[in-house]
Amino acid sequence: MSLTDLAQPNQGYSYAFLDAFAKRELRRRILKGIAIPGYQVPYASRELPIARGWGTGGLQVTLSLVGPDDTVKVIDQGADDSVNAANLRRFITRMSGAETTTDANAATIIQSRHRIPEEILGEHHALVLQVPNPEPLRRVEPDMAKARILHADADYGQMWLVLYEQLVRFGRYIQGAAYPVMVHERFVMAPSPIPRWDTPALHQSAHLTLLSAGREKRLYAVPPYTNVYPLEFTDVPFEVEDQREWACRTTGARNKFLNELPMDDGSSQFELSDTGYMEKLVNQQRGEPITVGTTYYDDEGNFYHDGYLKPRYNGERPSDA
Amino acid sequence: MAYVATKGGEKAIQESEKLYHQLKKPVTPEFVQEIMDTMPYLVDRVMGEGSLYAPDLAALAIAQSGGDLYEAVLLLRAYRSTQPRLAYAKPVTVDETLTLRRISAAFKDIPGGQILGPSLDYSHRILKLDVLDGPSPTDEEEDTAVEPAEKPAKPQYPLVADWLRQQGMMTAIDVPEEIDAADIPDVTRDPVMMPAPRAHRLQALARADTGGVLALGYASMRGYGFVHPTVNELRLAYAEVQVKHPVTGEYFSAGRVRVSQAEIVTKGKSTYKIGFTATMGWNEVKLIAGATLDMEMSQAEPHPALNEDFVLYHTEPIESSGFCIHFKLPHYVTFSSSMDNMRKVITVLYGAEAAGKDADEREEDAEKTATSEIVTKDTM
Amino acid sequence: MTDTLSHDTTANVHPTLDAPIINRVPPLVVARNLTKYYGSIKAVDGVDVVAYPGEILGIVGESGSGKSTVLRLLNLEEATNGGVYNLQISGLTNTNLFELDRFDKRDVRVHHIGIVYQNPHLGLRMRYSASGNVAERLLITGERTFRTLRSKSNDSLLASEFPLDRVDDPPSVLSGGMQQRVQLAKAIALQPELLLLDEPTTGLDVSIQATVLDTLKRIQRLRTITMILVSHDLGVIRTLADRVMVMRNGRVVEQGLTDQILEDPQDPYTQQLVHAKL
Amino acid sequence: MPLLAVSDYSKIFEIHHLGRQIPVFQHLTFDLMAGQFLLVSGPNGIGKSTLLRCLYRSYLPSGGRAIFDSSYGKIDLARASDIDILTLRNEEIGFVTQFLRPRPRVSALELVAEPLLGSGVDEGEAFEQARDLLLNFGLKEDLWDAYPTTFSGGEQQKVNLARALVAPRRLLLLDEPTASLDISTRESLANRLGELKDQGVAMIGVLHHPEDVEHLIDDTIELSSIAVHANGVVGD
Amino acid sequence: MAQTLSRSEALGILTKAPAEQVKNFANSLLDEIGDVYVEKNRTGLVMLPYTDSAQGTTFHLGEVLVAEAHIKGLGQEGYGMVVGRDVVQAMALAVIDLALALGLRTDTIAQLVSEQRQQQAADDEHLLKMVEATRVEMETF
Amino acid sequence: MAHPAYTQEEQLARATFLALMWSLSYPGRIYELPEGSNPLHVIADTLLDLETTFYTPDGELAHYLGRNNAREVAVERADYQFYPQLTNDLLVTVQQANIGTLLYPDQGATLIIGCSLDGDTSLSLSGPGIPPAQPNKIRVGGIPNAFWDLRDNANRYPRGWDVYLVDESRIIGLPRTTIITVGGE
Repeated sequence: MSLTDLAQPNQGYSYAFLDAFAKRELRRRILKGIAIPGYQVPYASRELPIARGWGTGGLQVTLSLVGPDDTVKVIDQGADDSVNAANLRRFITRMSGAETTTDANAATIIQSRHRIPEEILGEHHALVLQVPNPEPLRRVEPDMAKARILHADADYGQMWLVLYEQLVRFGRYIQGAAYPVMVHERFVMAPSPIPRWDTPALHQSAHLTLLSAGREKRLYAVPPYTNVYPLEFTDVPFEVEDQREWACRTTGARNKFLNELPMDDGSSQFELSDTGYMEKLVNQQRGEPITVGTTYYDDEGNFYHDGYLKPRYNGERPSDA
Repeated sequence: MAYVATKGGEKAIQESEKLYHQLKKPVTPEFVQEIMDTMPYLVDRVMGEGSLYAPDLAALAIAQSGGDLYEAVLLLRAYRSTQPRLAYAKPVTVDETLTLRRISAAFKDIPGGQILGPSLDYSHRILKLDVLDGPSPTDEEEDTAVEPAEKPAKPQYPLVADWLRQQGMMTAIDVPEEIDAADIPDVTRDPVMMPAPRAHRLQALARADTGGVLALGYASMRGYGFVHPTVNELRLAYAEVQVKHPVTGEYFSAGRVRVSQAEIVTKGKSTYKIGFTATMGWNEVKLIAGATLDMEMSQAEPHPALNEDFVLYHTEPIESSGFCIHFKLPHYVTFSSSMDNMRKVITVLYGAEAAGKDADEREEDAEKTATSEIVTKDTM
Repeated sequence: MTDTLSHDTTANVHPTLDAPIINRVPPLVVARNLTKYYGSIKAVDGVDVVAYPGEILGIVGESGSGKSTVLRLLNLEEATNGGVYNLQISGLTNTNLFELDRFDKRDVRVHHIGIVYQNPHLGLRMRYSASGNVAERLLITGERTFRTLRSKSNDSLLASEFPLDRVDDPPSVLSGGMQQRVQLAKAIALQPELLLLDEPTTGLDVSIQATVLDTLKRIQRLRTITMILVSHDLGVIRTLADRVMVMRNGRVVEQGLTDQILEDPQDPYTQQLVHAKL
Repeated sequence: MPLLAVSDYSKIFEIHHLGRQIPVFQHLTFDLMAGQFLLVSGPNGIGKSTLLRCLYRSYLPSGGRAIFDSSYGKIDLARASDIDILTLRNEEIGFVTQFLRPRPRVSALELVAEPLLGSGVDEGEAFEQARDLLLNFGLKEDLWDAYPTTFSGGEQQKVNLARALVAPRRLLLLDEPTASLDISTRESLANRLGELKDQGVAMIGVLHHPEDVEHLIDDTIELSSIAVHANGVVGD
Repeated sequence: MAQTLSRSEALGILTKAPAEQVKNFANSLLDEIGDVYVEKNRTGLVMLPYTDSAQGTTFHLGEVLVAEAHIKGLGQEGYGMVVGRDVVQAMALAVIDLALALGLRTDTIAQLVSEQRQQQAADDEHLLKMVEATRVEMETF
Repeated sequence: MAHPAYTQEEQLARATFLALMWSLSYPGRIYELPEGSNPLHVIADTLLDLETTFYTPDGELAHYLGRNNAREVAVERADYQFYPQLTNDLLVTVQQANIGTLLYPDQGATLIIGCSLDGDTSLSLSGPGIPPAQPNKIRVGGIPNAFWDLRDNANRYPRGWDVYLVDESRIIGLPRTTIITVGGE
């Protein structure tokens, strides 16, 4: 027997990359996040083989949930084929052996950057949103320690003031994506930079939403069936993006979130942002036996919740009473 | 055939990576060894910021990333995440290290003497073109070997700070308590909360981005701070990694690592204040800038460059570089969301006919009403 | 003036007068034994402050006398090192406000106390609109209707005699006098019982100063707000205050009716102060 | 029962930086009934104004009592709390001086109406009374809405008198109010004071032209030179 | 000399000795030890705490990549850890440590350690002589 | 390329975690912990390590929990508290459990309580995770009714306790957001 017989080559990676220690910590934090909807739980974010800011937060949450029995969908800007989504998907499957899909309804875990799928997610779906900046108060209070005190005091006067100023200056709310929301009547939350179109989908949803910021080391959650309201004045309603005039050039779909594609001649064309949904629509239109799920917005743009957050289009500029 | 949404992402990724490698020479073991031997300061910087002492892996990371240091540091950090933590070494105290360089700017001479050690500080910054061109006939033969002294230097030196303390010029140090290494606050395990425990601060500085620390440290030296920093003592040394033998319980050295530290002093009200930074590897710029920041970061209402929260968050190399390059990722959903607002705002404020025209005029107008503060950052 | 005038400040505070017999209304503000240290320095050293509903109480003293610290303590924005602070406001009458938690302190501050600082940067968000600055107070209390915010903040600005055609300008582009009016509008937006004024006109041109003082006087009369005014300027004190406390080195050396303090000061330090300024 | 019973009243100024005590008057005793006019006389610098100011509490008396029969009951003006004095000044005791302290951007009418507004009279009523009184003192109507900061001394003094006499008082302290008045205004003042006296207002006056109100004077107290050092530095 | 050599002393010297030499030596011990059970042989991290000389705070300077081996043989345990990622070197150290625990070939081991100690001392001395050459000479009278 | 080994340990931990996560997400619904294992043990193995503290009145269990290098501390400091049986006597103990701070409400304790999920006490639940139109009802036994008042008094949202009820391999999660009314039919 020689030394080299005895010596053992390095063991491989842990299942799902993260070691047991890291997973336990993340899991503990996820549970606290669910228990306190919208509250940012600090955690010891690990360095992963992808750059910070490229979804390491979402990835860590996904890796602590995922098993070989899961089916994972990864999207970026709604697209499964985005390079970043492809890269993350490749890493997740390589580390976990999970199946992948582009069909939101077929997925058990959906990791997403900037979008919620058009089709309504059901119970026991886990939607993992990548978050660049978890602190909705960042613009009004860049110091995290002070922002935490504002959350502790539920002191959101400055957030409202920003909205007030927007109305004064522009006659409308001009927050684009990441529209701040009030969760369970207590914490103001940054819903990750989803378009306003997707904001209502967080309200009283059947699915679980987990949000995680790897660089900023905070994770938080919106449990199923939880109140999530955009910040809005009673007389100036929150509005989703106005795409009423637009239709998808591939499927003809309307009242779904569409990308605007600039054309050489200065005009625009439009296409569904949710490529998984587009794939199903196209295949259905080709006569394949496909069941397309119910979407958050119907073809007339009405939101599925009765009485909740119907899309309210461009009102008039609130005049000074 | 069914329409499939996933078109070319994965393929493109693979080819892109291949192209990257194809446009530079392949990495060989010899080349990695060469980097290790010829560029110890580069290796040290990557190890320090990567927070992992492994010269061969650091050299590999440099080679593999084509010398992109942020990429190299990320490679090292990510590798670190895969390795279990086996033990805590015995804390290193500087007076037990094997010191090679030790200077003080506060005094002409100090107990133990000024030892320059290996340094380019006092040499002329002249490119040695003959390395490329071959020696010119007029060049004198330079003797490049060190002429050793008769007797060896002492490996260890007293602390200049201790002399100041004896003089009553500096507050006495708290005798370090016997602390279980597992109880030392650890930024890789606990999220940093502000105000940070001092152990968090020093650890964060030890792994901070050299350029970032320098920029902020320089800001405070140049005039945004309140002090003139004086280098009390600067040391480059070897430290033994002393680990506990699991059977006998005795400590033994598992090898040597390069470490360095600096102390900065400045005049306080009635004593001298002192700032400190240490790092793995030898990196003098980072030490002096870091020690200045350490000294100044606890001001009550500091300039951002001296605000602990500001400094520690913005000098983290992986987070700052990662966030910076993430803006390469597509942002078209958020952009379109903001464009929706922009169109409406233009219509509301300037009338429907203004859309698409007079952008410059509108912008000037907006500047006048100081609206820039209000426009939200929503395109992350 | 020389050091030979130094004296025992405790001896000469105020000649003992009778307790009020006409005024049966209890004082709005009763703060006893206010104490504040900065390190080993006693910034405020056992000061009592009593202010009756609707009156303007002046606190005068040179810089470093502790007068502004007293105001910050009364605004609950600084931790105290001792003392009891009561406001005669239903639900709070028997509460030592210093003992409230941060949350409740903020609540008291928002609903019952307004403050105007010498430095508008302390009291205003310089790049938000003037009306937004006022509206913030209303927002904190949960007002969520834009039109109401708009009209209420305009009302308050109007009461502060702020020109309504400038309500959407940010304070950063307003003059010093206008900035103080915005502060004032913000301070009175929620009809506080107590208004604290910290050198509200210091640094303004004399003519502007007079108009701001006039506005304050009018607000005091129309809204019966109790005011506590800190100033080193005896002219300002004379114009506004009904009663005055004179502070030095963290203590009150003398207090009395404003005209009495200015015309017949009893304490050597006050005599020195008044004669120096007259 | 006297409206004001002053007994053993003294005032001594203490100037700390000079280390001097300056007695002005000592052991002064007198009564004043409602509707009575008391003239204080004596040579210049003897401390006539000082007495008025002590009663008004602009000066702190050094000893003695000044029992005032207020509508709230008897109260010693020498020892009453500051806040009580403020109430009495607002409601019962008026002080009429030589000079107006005009405030910028406040009109004559507003200045005169202010004491009424302060005691809760509604705006219409207050301005009505203010107008009457300004008319009475002969201030030209086109000046009513102007700012007295720009007025001549005589015009200012008309505003001053109107302001001092507009609100009902039980006791008026008159400190040389006629000093800078023309004859006709002095007459108006005398008339007004006469009216007030008829309404039962008690008055103590230090007057430059006592002859103007001779018919109103019920009694005189003569301050004699008891204060050796009194030489005009203090008091007047 | 042999009987005074502690296991930690031996490891402390041999971790810094040329890896090939230590491996060859350990190989030569293996036959005498016989069956060896490998409990752990892996790379991993050692956190290196450092004491701040300014205020006395002990903090983590960073992690050091090490290789370790934990083995059992003839009822005793052997352990080796060395800076770097050479698991074979760590194994060699563990084998030598085990031999010391068993009292096997202690003289030869002591001999090796002694040679290495001298070599290292000589290397350090040479280094320090060069360092001494960089001392700034101050005039003293 | 094959993925790294899905070890027995990880399978157990993940299955337990998913039961904890979904039970907390849908309060009142019953989820299954991995069968054949001591439920309190698998929960401990899933959550505890040297970074956590625990309390349990059960000496034998304490010994097991310590295996994970978790630190046993007094009840008021313990992150995770295991009550195989919550007797009346223990109410004064559990009452001291930490509810976290306003700055860090996540420091509120997690209580894992053994009980029967087919008991006589009926609890009506509402709050996040429960569709407003269908308030949930559960039946528990083996827990003093006074505990629910205790919880109600202790919770100061966002501060409060998160509770798991464990009956053999069945588990119900009751986050601090769940409003619980005792009684009903």
